[in-house]
Amino acid sequence: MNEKKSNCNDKFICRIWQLLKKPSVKYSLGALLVVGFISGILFWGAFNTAMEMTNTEKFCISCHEMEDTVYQEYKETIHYSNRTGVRATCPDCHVPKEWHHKVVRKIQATNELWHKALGSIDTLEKFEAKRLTLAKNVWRAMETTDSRECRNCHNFEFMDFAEQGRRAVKAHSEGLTSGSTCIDCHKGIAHKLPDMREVDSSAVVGDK
Amino acid sequence: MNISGVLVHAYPEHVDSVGQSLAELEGVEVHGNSNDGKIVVTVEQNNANHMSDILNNMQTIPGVLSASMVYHQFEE
Amino acid sequence: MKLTRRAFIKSNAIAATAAAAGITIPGIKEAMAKSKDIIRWDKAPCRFCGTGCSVLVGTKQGRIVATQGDPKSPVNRGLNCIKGYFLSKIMYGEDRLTTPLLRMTNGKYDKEGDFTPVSWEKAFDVMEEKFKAALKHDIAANKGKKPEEIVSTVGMFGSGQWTVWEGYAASKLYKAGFRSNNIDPNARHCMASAVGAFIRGFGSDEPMGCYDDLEHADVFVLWGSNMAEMHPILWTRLTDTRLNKKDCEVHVLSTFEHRCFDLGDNNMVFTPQTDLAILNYIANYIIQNKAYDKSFTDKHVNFTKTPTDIGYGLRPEHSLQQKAKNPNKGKLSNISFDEYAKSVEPYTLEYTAELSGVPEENLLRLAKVYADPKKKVTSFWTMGFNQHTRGVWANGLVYNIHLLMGKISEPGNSPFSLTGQPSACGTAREVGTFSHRLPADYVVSKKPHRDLAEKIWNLPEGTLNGKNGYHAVLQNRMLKDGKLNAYWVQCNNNVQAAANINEEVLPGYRNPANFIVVSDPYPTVTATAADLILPTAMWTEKEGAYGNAERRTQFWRQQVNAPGESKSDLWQIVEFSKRFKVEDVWPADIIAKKPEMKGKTLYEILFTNGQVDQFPKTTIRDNEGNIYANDEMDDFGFYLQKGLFEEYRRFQYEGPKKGHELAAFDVYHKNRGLRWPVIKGKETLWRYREGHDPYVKTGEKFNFYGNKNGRANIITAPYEPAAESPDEEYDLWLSTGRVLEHWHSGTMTRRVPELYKAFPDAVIYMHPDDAKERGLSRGLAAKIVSRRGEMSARIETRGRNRVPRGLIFVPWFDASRLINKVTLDATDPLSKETDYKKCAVKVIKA
Amino acid sequence: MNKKLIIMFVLFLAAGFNQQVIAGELQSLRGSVDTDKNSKAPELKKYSKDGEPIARDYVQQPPLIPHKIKGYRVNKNANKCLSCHSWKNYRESGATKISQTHFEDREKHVLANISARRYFCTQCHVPQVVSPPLVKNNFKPVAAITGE
Repeated sequence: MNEKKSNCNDKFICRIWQLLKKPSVKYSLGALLVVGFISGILFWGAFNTAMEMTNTEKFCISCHEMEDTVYQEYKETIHYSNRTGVRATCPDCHVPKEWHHKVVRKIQATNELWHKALGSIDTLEKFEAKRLTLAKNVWRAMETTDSRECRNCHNFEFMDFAEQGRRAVKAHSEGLTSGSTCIDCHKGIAHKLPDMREVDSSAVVGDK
Repeated sequence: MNISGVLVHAYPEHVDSVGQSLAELEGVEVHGNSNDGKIVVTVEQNNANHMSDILNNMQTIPGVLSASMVYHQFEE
Repeated sequence: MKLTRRAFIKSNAIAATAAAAGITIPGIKEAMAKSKDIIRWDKAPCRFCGTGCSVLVGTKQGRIVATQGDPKSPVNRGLNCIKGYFLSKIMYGEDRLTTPLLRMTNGKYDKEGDFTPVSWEKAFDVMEEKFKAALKHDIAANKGKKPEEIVSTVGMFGSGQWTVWEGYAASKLYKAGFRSNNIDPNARHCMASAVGAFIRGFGSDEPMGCYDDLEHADVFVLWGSNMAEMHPILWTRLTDTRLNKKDCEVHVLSTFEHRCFDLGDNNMVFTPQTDLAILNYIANYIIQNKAYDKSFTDKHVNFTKTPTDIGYGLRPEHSLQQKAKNPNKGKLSNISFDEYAKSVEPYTLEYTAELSGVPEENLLRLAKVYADPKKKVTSFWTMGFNQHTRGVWANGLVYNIHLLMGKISEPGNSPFSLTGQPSACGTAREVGTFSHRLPADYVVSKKPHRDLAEKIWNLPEGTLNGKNGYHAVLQNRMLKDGKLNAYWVQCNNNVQAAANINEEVLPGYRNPANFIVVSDPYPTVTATAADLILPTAMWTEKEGAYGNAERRTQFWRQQVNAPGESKSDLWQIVEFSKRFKVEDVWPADIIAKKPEMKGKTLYEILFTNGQVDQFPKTTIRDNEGNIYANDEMDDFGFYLQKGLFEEYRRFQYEGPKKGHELAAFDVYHKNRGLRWPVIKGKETLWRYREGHDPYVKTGEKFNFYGNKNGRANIITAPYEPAAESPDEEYDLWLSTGRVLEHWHSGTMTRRVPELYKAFPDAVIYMHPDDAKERGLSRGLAAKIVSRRGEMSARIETRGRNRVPRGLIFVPWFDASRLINKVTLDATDPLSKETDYKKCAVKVIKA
Repeated sequence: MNKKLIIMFVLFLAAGFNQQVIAGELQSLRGSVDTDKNSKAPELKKYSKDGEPIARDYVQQPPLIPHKIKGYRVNKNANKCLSCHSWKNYRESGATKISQTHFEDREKHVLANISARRYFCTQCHVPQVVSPPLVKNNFKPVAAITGE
């Protein structure tokens, strides 16, 4: 019985693999299934709780790079304080709701942790210098997903044009047909715009 | 009724002679000129093609460099 | 000649062709002028701020129908701000006053009576009676006193919005006529500190630079000056340079974030009063790094110091005043460069950053720019420095920096003290309508200066009162104490503008011992607190002249007539002078020195004295041949404005002080103003600089000829705390000021519907966290309370001004929200200018 | 027709006249609240959210902004107004076009984009709250005078 072990010549991984392959001797299949099932639930619960904890405004602004810059700007906008008190916080716009997109975004977020470690934007000047590239990343993501995060709450289809202003009705009713997406017009809705020379040269005057 | 304002540019030294010959044209009136040879003229005609004839005649007057219509009001 | 339609079209054809040819045909003008759409356009300086934009006023059948920017003016080149574009509507408020109103009960004057319409005759009768009573008392009280000890119980509060000749006539009526120096302009509230620093530093008032610096400078530094709203056209020129010039930088320092921060490259919010420390730090930085221009300071600068711990201009019995070691002392004493260097040594980067709350890197970046000899730096400041309990010091400290670096009096290098009002310079300062001044920088306290004035005004020797009169804040206190009894307010709304209304201002106006006259076109808070209101002509309802912040004097002609029985301030002053004989105003010994004056009225002595009435009536035309009215010329029978102006100019030519010369009267009607001194018809752009200022000889390069030694004074002064800082109970700083859409107390602009609806009511700009801590939030009603009074308004946390924690900002244009009930009447002890930018308040739920 | 005119004239006369007769309670912009009393905070006034372009009284008057501009930032990085009103964007957005005068700089050169001196729009253009004027203004535009 025990010769089987010998051909692992003590390689650790190999011994683990042998252990896992060995059919259980002491425990019943039912016990293993129940324990496996429960630990799976626990693991899944913990995993999601952890992920949801990183999906809150408090977590996002725990980095001073975020709190001293974009959060201050956001606090002056309609998504922070408005007539009805319905708020959209960082994750509502920057993290997709659907699980698989969310996980993809979470994995991308490790890059942000990496830059936090590097301190790429740990002063106001550094942030200002990077503002355009950061903004472009977000805009590109929104353009490719037809502003999916905006449409979590705002959707052309459910807009009551009778309640909207003159300009909004014109833009949104045309928006339905011309295929433009929210971010095309609503750049800078939550944070100060970067240098817009490249995006729309007519919206800025003079050189840098 | 056709009224148009025409700017006639003549050699400065010929301004007076050009002025006279312009005034002789039918329906043409000279109103003033600058010392560098620009003459302000109005032309009153009752139909449009007469207007273009008058304009061409102006070009042919000796001493005239150019005649360009600046203002034209026509009503049939 | 009836203009047929055909002729009309023909004249259009001619005009179009002539325009294309670039020539004008006289004949056409008459033909065109008759057509019904033609508006008569004529130039006039804007009625509002010190920038001095020129506007074109469009009139039609005796009414103003439009205004636009004047493309020919070098100041604004065709641009105006929102207020300028609505100048056409300021005269047409429905509640415009059209007859004198006197408080009466059953037909007799009564201090507590209701306002009743009376004739000008009756109004002047009552005024004459009240003024003569006070003057009679003064003559008796001053018996045997030397000119330097004369006291007077008559007073006037004038304005930096007076025209040049109105200020001059008022100054003559009071100083020469009534022998009273209790005449002060509301420019005391705006420019007195700047004047103090100019006289102490350069021996001559008014900036040495001009607006051209806006196009020449590499770096702009704004010290507590919200130019985007307070000098909008200068801001457009600054923006033009910043957005088009390579490496141009804008540094903005303020006690709260405002619209200039949108263009700022180095924005700094500092704790109130710590600007004194920041300024000293920059000087320290320049000295430590040996960046100063030694050749300049050796040849052109004199180092001095000023007494410290000088109090806060409060009433003598106030505890702060008792504690001051050298109250109101300002005598300069010379020091060496090393002593000066030592005096700024304590202001290190760490100390200044900690005291002011501004991060070190921002301060360092600012100091580096000043210290870089290659960078041309222009500093701008207004009320942030002037309305400051150490305003004269603050102005001086910024001159110190520019003088250390030799960055002064040349294109782009310019310490520029901006002016608040349209003619604080032209009228209040140059004509000297301050309680201590005479025209052209002369002062009442110096005998030779009084002699010059007495010579020019042809007065008996010793007529002029040699004792400084009551300044703005003191006037209110003297009214309250009953020491000032006959008081005339012209062209300002001081009950709304003066600090501490409840304790000082209102009690004075309503003191039964006093008779208050207010000249105003509209019923203001000041008018309703008075006893007699005189309906007054406005802006282009009279011929006028203003002097703006860059020493540019601009004239305008009368465009339309004033409504009802309204009369100009000038008419009121000159007409009222007819009511007094010399015996009513001067003691016998003075009259004895010029017996020929016996029995004569002040009108004859001050106004028909052969000089003021030397120019006969004439028809006033512009170069298109349009004819203009002049009510004063019709009423008095001579060209009063021209006579006053030409007599006033004698002060600039016949005294020892050079460098203030104005051009002749007629010149100014033909152009868009000239920057004085105007020598041989040529204006001066940069003063004290060879090649620009004719008083600087070749080879001298600089000559600060305002001072005898030709040197400018660097005056060291330390940081000293504010008069009233936040404590546990009153835990917030209060700063007050203006907004773009309204001028001063809103009397004119809030009567223009578009301007009212642009910014209807004053709000409390507050930090959202400060609001949350007090159970308040944006839009809720709140009450501001100080030791002196309270005011209610709505909270704004996301408006154009973003205030830091611990400070609130409230504009004072709203008559229904009198923030000056809350402010403290502390002043700069040297300039006597009130500090409206700092007092301690608390904010609670309304 | 002229009967109506006469009535109008009498009313006008009365309005003008009684302004003076009841001068007893001459009112400043504080209205009925005396200067020494403290007035309450004013009613909240809202900027018109999205109205029609507002008529002007004379050609040279800068057009008023008929819509809210809260949160519309103008700074070195971007001018939000231009994102709709610029020469490139105004057709697509249906916004009022910027007038030709804005394309000239101080020296009268005509530029491709607006001149830098015109960059901060809110110095001449302002939004309006929905509220009656504080005081009636009797300004008359040209047309009113010449009876067109």
